[in-house]
Order: sequence, then C-alpha cells, then structure tokens
Amino acid sequence: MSFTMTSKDYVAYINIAAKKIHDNGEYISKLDATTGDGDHWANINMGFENLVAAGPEMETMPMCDVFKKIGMLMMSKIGGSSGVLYGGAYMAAGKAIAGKETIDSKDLCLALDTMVNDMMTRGKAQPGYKTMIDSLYPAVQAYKACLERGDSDADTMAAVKKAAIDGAEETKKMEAVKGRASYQANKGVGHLDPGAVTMSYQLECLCDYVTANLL
Amino acid sequence: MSFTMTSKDYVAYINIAAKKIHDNGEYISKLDATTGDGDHWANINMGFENLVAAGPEMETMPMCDVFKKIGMLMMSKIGGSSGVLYGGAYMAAGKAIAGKETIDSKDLCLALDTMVNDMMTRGKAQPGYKTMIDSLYPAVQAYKACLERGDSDADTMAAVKKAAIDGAEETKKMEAVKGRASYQANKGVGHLDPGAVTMSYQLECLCDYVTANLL
Amino acid sequence: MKKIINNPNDVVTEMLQGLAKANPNVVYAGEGVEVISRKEKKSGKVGVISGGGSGHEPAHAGYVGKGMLDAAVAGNVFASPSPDRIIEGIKAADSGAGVLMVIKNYSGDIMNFEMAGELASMEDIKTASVVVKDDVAVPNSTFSTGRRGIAGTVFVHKVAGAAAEMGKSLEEVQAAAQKTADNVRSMGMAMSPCILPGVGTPGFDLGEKEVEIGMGIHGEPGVSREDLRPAKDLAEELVGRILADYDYSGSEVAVMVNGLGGTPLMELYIMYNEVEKYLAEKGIKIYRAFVGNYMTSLEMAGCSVTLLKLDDELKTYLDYPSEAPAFRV
Amino acid sequence: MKKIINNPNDVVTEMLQGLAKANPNVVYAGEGVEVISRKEKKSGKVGVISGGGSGHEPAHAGYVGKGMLDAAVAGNVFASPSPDRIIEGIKAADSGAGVLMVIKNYSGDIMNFEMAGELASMEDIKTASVVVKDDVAVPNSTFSTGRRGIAGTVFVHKVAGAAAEMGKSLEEVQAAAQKTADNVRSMGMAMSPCILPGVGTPGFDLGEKEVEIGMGIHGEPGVSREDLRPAKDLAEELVGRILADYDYSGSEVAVMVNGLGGTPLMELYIMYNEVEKYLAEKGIKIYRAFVGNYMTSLEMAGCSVTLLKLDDELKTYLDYPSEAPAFRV
Ligand SMILES: Nc1ncnc2c1ncn2[C@@H]1O[C@H](COP(=O)(O)OP(=O)(O)O)[C@@H](O)[C@H]1O
Ligand SMILES: Nc1ncnc2c1ncn2[C@@H]1O[C@H](COP(=O)(O)OP(=O)(O)O)[C@@H](O)[C@H]1O
Ligand SMILES: [Mg+2]
Ligand SMILES: [Mg+2]
Ligand SMILES: [Mg+2]
Ligand SMILES: [Mg+2]
Repeated sequence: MSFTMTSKDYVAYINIAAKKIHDNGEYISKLDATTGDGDHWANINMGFENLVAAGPEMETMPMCDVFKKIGMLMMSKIGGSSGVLYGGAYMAAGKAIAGKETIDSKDLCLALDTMVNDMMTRGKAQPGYKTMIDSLYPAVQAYKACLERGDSDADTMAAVKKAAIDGAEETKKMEAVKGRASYQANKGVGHLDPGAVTMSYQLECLCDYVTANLL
Repeated sequence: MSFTMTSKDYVAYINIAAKKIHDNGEYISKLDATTGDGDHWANINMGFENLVAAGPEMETMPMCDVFKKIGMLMMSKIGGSSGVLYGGAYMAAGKAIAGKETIDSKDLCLALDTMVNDMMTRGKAQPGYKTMIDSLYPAVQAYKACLERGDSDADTMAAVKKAAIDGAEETKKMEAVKGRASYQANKGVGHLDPGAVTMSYQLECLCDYVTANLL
Repeated sequence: MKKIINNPNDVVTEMLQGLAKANPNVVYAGEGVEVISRKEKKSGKVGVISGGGSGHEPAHAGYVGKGMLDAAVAGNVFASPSPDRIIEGIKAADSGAGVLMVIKNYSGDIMNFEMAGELASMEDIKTASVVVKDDVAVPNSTFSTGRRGIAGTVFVHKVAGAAAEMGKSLEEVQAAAQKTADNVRSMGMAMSPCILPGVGTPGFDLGEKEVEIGMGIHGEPGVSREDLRPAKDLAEELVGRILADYDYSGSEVAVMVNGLGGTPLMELYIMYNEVEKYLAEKGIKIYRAFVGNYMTSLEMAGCSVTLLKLDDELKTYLDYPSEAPAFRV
Repeated sequence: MKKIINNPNDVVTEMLQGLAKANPNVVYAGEGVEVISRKEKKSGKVGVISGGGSGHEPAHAGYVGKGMLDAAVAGNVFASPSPDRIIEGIKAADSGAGVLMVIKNYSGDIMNFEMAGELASMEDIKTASVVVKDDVAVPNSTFSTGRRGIAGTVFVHKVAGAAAEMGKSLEEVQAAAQKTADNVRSMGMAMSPCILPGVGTPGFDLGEKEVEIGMGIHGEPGVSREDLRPAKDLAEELVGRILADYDYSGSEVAVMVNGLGGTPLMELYIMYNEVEKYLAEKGIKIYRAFVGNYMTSLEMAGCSVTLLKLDDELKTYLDYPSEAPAFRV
C-alpha cells in the first residue's frame, strides 16, 4: 500500500527539479540579491547541472548510494552555505537508508527527516530562522503526520507539497538569524528566503513526480 | 586713428572670454571627447579661472607684462597641449611688445602674429592640421590685410572675428595631423577641433570688446 | 554584462590558471580543486591557509607566498569552497606542524571549513582556526552569525603568515592571528553594484548619486543609503563608525584603504588622505598604511577602511618580509 | 558622476598627498608642483623621471622608488604637466649625472617636456629623453604625432631605473631605455568609458555589448567597435595585432596584461591565461609576466596587452630589484 521509488525514479525527479530551478534563474537570483549575495541560483543551478550529468551513472546504483553520490556532488559543486547543507544532508540521508536498493514512502520520510535534522545541526539553525529549513521542516512534519494517520499516498504527497510551499511563503514574514539576510537592518523581513524557495521547488517536484508516476 | 588698449581693457576682455568658455563647458568637452581625450574644456577653463583671479594684479601692470604673466599662468595652470601652446605664445607675444604700457591696433596684430608663429614652431604644426592654429592663423592674416588696406578699426575687428570663426568652422572638414584627433581612423573629419573653437571664442570676445568699448 | 571571460562556469579555474602561470612561486592544483599553494614547502613550519568565495581578488590566491599564506582555496564566485577543496588546501599547506585556517565569518565559510577541519583530523593533520569578523556595519552577536569578515582579514593573513614563517607553533600562530582579529575593524561603502558572471545582471541598483554605507563585499545590504558626499565626509563617516565601535584612542594603528574593484587608485589615495587627517585629529598614530585593491567585490565601485591596533608583537609580524605578490612588504 | 573626491580641481594634489603619506620613501613637493620624488638621493646616479597627465594611477608616482623612477611629475587629469612642474622633477632627480626623461608620445607631453629640457639646460642640468610609442592601434608616422605611448612605458621605467641604479651613465641609461622602447608593443581595448572629474560626464558611450579595440588610455578613439567576445578571442585579437606589427617569433618576451582601472583582477588573470596559451601556440616564450593595473584610465573598464622582446641585457634590468610600490621586483 506504499509506492516504491527506484534510482531511475529519483534521477527522473532530479531532472525535473533541475529544469524547474533552471527556469527560475532570474527570480531566484533576484531573491538572493535582495537579501543576500545573489549567488544562490547560480550555485544551486550549477549543482543540479552536475546531478543531471551524473544521472545515467546514478540510475544504476542502489538508492542509498544515489543519496550519498548526490550529497558528494552537491557539497563539492554548489559550495557556499547551500552546498554544505544539502551535501551533508544527503549524505546523512544516504546513511539513514543504508543498504536500500529502492525506497518506500516511510523511507522517503525518514530520509527527509534525517536531512532536516542534519541541516539544523550543521547550520546551527532552527525553524523560524528564515532558511531553507523553513520549507523542509514543515514538509517533514506533515509527512510524519500523514504516515501516522495512515493517509493515502496521494493525500500525503499533496500535504507534503503544500507544507513545503506554505513554509517557504512563511519566510517572507520572518527575521533572518543565520545566513546573509541576517546582515540586513530589517533582517530581510518582507522578502522570501531564496534557499527556502528552491527547497520548496524540489519538494514540489518530488511530490508531483511520485503522484504522477508512482501511485 | 587707432584704439588704445590698456591692461584694464585686456583684463576686462579676459573676464568676458572666461565666461564664454565657462558657459560652453558641455559643448567643448563633448568636442574633445569625440576626437580627443575630453579634457580641453576642463583645462582651459581652469586656466581662465586663474587668469580671472590674477586680473586685479594684472590691471596694474604694463601690457607687455600682462602678456608674460598670462603666458606663465596658462602654461602652468592649463597643462596639456593647449597650456604650453598658449603659454609659449603669450610669452613670445609679451616679448614682441616689450616695453609697451598700452597697445594699439598694430601692436595687437603683431602680438597675435607672434603667437601664431610661436604655436606653429612649438607644435610643429601648419594651418590645415586641424588645430587651434586654424582659427588664429586666418584671423591674423585678415588682421594684417585690413591694416595694410587701412580699413577702419570696426571693419578690421569684424573681419578678424569672422576669419577666426570661419577658420574654426573649417576644421570640421580637415584631417588631423597633430594632436589627439590624429589617432582616429578618419582623423576626426566631420568634427570640429575643440582647440580651434576655444581659440575662436577668445578672438570673438576680443574683437567684440574692442568694438564695443574702444572704438 | 561586459566581462573579459569565456564561460561563466570556468572563471575560477581559468583565473587561477592565469595566476599560476604569471607567478612562478606557486602551483595550481587543478580544475575542481581550485587551490593555489606555495611551490617551496618549508618542513616543520605551521601552514597558514585561507579561502572563500571567488570574486575578491587578489584575495585569496594573491596572498600566497613566503611570509604570508601557504595555500588559498577558492570557491565559486561568492560561494565558500567546499570541504573537499579545503582539505586539499590543508594538505598542501601541512608540513607536519599543523595548519591554521583563517576564515571569514559567513555561515557558508564556517560550515565548510568546519567540515574540512574534521576531514583533516581524520587524516591526522592538526588544524586550528581563526574567524575574522571585522565589519562594524553589522552588529556583533553570539546568537546569529554576527559580523562579516572583510578587508581586515588581509592583516590576519599577514600576521599569521609572518608568525608561521618565524617558526612559531600552531598555538602561537593562532594566538597572533586571533589577537589581530580581535583588534581589527573595518567599514565599507559601495557606489555601484557588481555582477556575478553566472547571473549577468547587477545584484542591486543605486541611484545616480547614491552610495550605500556598510554594504558587504558580496553586495549584502548595508546600514544606510545616502547621497554621495565629499571624500572628507565619507572618510569621517567610515572611520567614525569604526571609532564608535572600538577604542583606538592613543594607539598606533595600521590602516588599510581598500578598493572594491571598480574604484581607481586615484580615489583611494584621496580617501586615504582624508582618513589620515581625521585620525591625526583624533590623536591616533598611523604606523603603516596600505592603499589599494586588497579585498574586492568583482567590479563594484567603493572602498573600505580598516584599522588594526598594533603592539610591538603585531608590528614585528606586520613588518616581516612577505613575498606574496599582492602584499609585498 | 560618483567619485570619492572633494573638489575636482584638487584631485591631483590630494591624491599625491595621500600617496606620500602612505609611502614613507617618497616626498611630495607640494600643491602646484605635483612632483613625487625619492626621499633618499644617491649622489652621482643618473636620475630617471617620467610623468604625464593624471588619471593613469599607479602611473607615474607609484613607480617612484629605488630601482625605478627618481621622480614623477603629474599634470592635471589627462593633461601633460607644464614645464615649470617638470623642471622641479628634473631638479629633484638630478644628482650631478644628468636626468633621463621618459616621455609618452603625445603632442602635449612632447612639447612640455621639451621646454622643460630647455629650462634644465639653462640651469646646467644635462637631460636626455626617450619617447615611448608602443600602441600599435595607431599607425606609425614621422609626419604626424604617430603612435601613442601606453602601458609599455612601465617597462621603459623599469629598465631605465635599473640601469641607473646599477651606475650606468646617462648615455647608457638612455640607450637601454631606447632599446626597450624600440622592442615594446601594446594593444588595448575598452569596455566602458571614463569620466573626467572636472567634466562629470562620460567621454563616450559604448553599447550594452560593445567593446572598442585600440582605444587610447585617455579614451581616444580606437580602430574598431565590435561585439564583446570571449576572452580567448579578445586575447587573440590584441596579441594578433601586436604580432602583425612586430616580429616576436622565436624570442623571449616580458608580458604585461594591464587593467584600465575598472576591470577586476579576476578578468585580467583570465585574459593572461589566454594570452599565454596564444603565445605558446606561436612559439613565443614568456620570460616574465605582469598582471594588474599599471597604466590606467580612471575607472575605464578594459585592458591592454604589452609584449617586450628581451635579450640578456634587458632581462638583467627587468629582474633587478625595484622597491617602487607599484612595481616590486
Ligand atoms: N546557517 C544556516 N542554516 C540553514 N540554512 C542556511 C544557513 N545559512 C544559509 N542558509 C540557507 O542558504 C541560503 C543561501 O544559500 P547560498 O546563496 O547558496 O549561500 P551563501 O549564503 O553562502 O551565498 C539561504 O537562503 C538560506 O536558506
Ligand atoms: N601639435 C599641436 N600644434 C598645435 N595645436 C595643437 C597641437 N596638438 C594639439 N593642439 C591643439 O590642442 C587642442 C587640444 O588641447 P587639450 O585638450 O588641452 O590638450 P591635449 O590634446 O593634450 O589633451 C587640440 O584641439 C588642438 O587644437
Ligand atoms: Mg547566496
Ligand atoms: Mg584634450
Ligand atoms: Mg554566496
Ligand atoms: Mg589631455
């Protein structure tokens, strides 16, 4: 009664997310330029280009190794804050699903939960700090709640996606504590956090992919 | 049957010329920027500011010393090509009218003739080279012709002024040989020479002053 | 966007290739590693490394040389280098006596260097680090990331590099670097934006006559937008904010007037002339001054002023010879 | 116009005041004289001076120092200094063995330095001069003013300064400088205009993607306007034009990639990387390279490339130590 996600699926999802990120270059760059240093899109886009290039190789790996590989690539190719945060998070997630050839819904939730915890530790950040965590954290909470309630996969994916998007939207009101937006006098209040937005793009694409292809 | 020009007159003329130059800053800068390096106005304007400041002192000097003083000030305050050209020319003119407390029309013609000759020697330039000489040279030729013919002072001044202005206008068609316009592929053809224009301003103001105040 | 580049993705690699070709005393570790290190390694000497996002040239690769850095690690433009790059810098700098990492206080740099330090300890290389937070435009804080590291970092490189070259231990080099970091303050202002090669459009706009006081070296927002004023006023504003933050009265200082990349040297000297006058008024004695492009922001126009309080120890380190091409002493 | 200045009329004075305050090895002669000279005078050494309009910083005052210039004379922005300034530079540099004047080939500079030479001979100071005409963008000519002197001038300073420091006679110093001038060629290109402080508006406009090949260091017109192309193409165009003018094949050269003031070091290194590759293809060996801002045009963006053909004599002079802050060897 759960979906099964293979490496092929994950690579397919990565390709979709890469396109979504690629297509929003100006918008994301503008967001980071407004509150930060303007490089978030350039870096994460370069990282995803590298993931896409590694796709064929990753398709042949077990899921746990796909995550580790993604982690290593993101860490080294993105750089900056998001590179180490995504990199560390994906590597931790790879460990959390160690040995898994494919993953099911519970595994996916575990992976995402591991990721957000790793990000919080590494970034010394909490939800509410106006970072990418503010999209991922509520998404994971929603995911866990759905699993607990035994919601359908379709409902679960819809809930996760909504939580991710709403969470990113919420960053508009928040004051930044970590990251470059914290240097602003008004701590970036009134502006979306670019990292939260690109995080929500990824979660959105992930949920959509699962819904469209795996259910 | 000739006018007498005193130091007071010359200083008064200098003040008028300074204003004319000052008011045409944008235009002259643009001319030099188009074919040269854009500094002609800034430099000559700074030079004239210094002349104006020295006015009260110069009013008390004999004309020959006024010319020498102007030469020294222009040389040191303007700099560049026009500084040394005007500076050298005025100093030479001062020598040419050595000992004169005031000057008459013939003296003025001699002074201008001396100036243009000094400029040609120093600048290794001829009429037709698209320089300030192309305004001064025809003006001096016209002046000499008028004196020879015994024209009235008013007619003479009108002729000198016209020759200076026409001469400057002629530079539009000329190919530059010396000076920065010579670096252009088309040698500045189609553009006025800034040095010729500021020269014509001075000659125009000079003739107008004589006509309005001394005749 | 007008830049002398080929592909925006290759700017870091090609820049470092060019730098290494022009400077026979360093080696370039290759594409994807992006480390510049000294060709001659002195055994048993503490290694000093630094690094950070690219776009701040001559920082950091221009400071590699005898008496200053042993290696510099470059990230993408405005992005901290990743731990796998940093560890290569650490290895290149290590000759058995440990490595000091000079880090600018940005959350990305902190996280990446921290992880690199862990990788180093797994390879039995001892590391220590000093975090530079000299930008008085940002309030100090223990809760949030706090102050940014900007041009003052160059003084920390200089002092740490000299201490290491003089044979000090890792602890001693770290202490000297920390003392420098503790006594250095900077304040900057920008007059025009910079353009990231991978983005192609300016990160912000400034009005015809506007300047932004306190803008960061990545174009992060400053403390106020004001009309451009004469150099004298700008100098007094920048230095004034530094003096309000840290008491330099009666002390001897090193001064740096740093250009952000697009401002000509003429203006930096005019700025320094005003800074010198203002400090003289305040009774602060200038021991040594540095005027030039030291920590830039691509083609951004503007400058920063840095003051470092000196004692005899720091003077010795500051005056010690450096052969780094961008900081010859 | 956004510049860190006070009054446009004071920029030269204030800049040189700032420079002299920051550099303890030079003295500033004062307002209206605008000469920077070495503090320590070596008796019996040939003096080497240069100068020209301001706005080309670090040229020329940044090249004053042991092993390079003895004095630099500054004119107003883009205007040759007047003879009364130059003679002060000559006097400051003279210690009995005569003075070499390194002049860039502009009609203003030629006329002013010529007159200064006459003033010097009236004071019994022997002078000689070398006129640098390295800009291949302009056709050579004996009739008209001919080629402009641009960044290659810095190599002439270096060689003349070294020869003088090594105790050569005025004739020998002049011969070495002339040899350098004869074997040096440059070619530049601009990407954005510069603004004269006293004028306040850009001297020219360039389209969003346009560059001007061959533009002079005062914004004088170049040879062609083209769309901006990758660094590789720009390098090949600039170097190609130099090689078409002078045969460097099989020789060893010094290379300079010079920034015009507004172009960040990152781009200059990328440019040098391409220049190096192209020269390697052509079999031209690089003996030494210099990448940075050496002969600028206020805040103009762009760069120039300079090649100097070397023999053993010129290598010796080029490698001889220089303590000039803007050209440390
Ligand atoms: N300490 C942190 N913890 C969690 N997320 C952070 C932290 N610092 C920055 N971020 C996230 O990273 C994003 C910026 O990423 P990016 O622009 O790639 O890096 P940088 O800030 O180094 O330029 C921010 O929008 C924010 O979401
Ligand atoms: N060799 C020369 N002989 C005569 N006039 C010259 C010569 N060179 C330049 N000029 C004149 O000087 C003018 C430029 O003066 P200016 O802009 O002050 O000096 P620069 O060319 O040194 O920037 C030109 O427009 C031209 O009229
Ligand atoms: Mg960023
Ligand atoms: Mg001019
Ligand atoms: Mg960044
Ligand atoms: Mg000029």
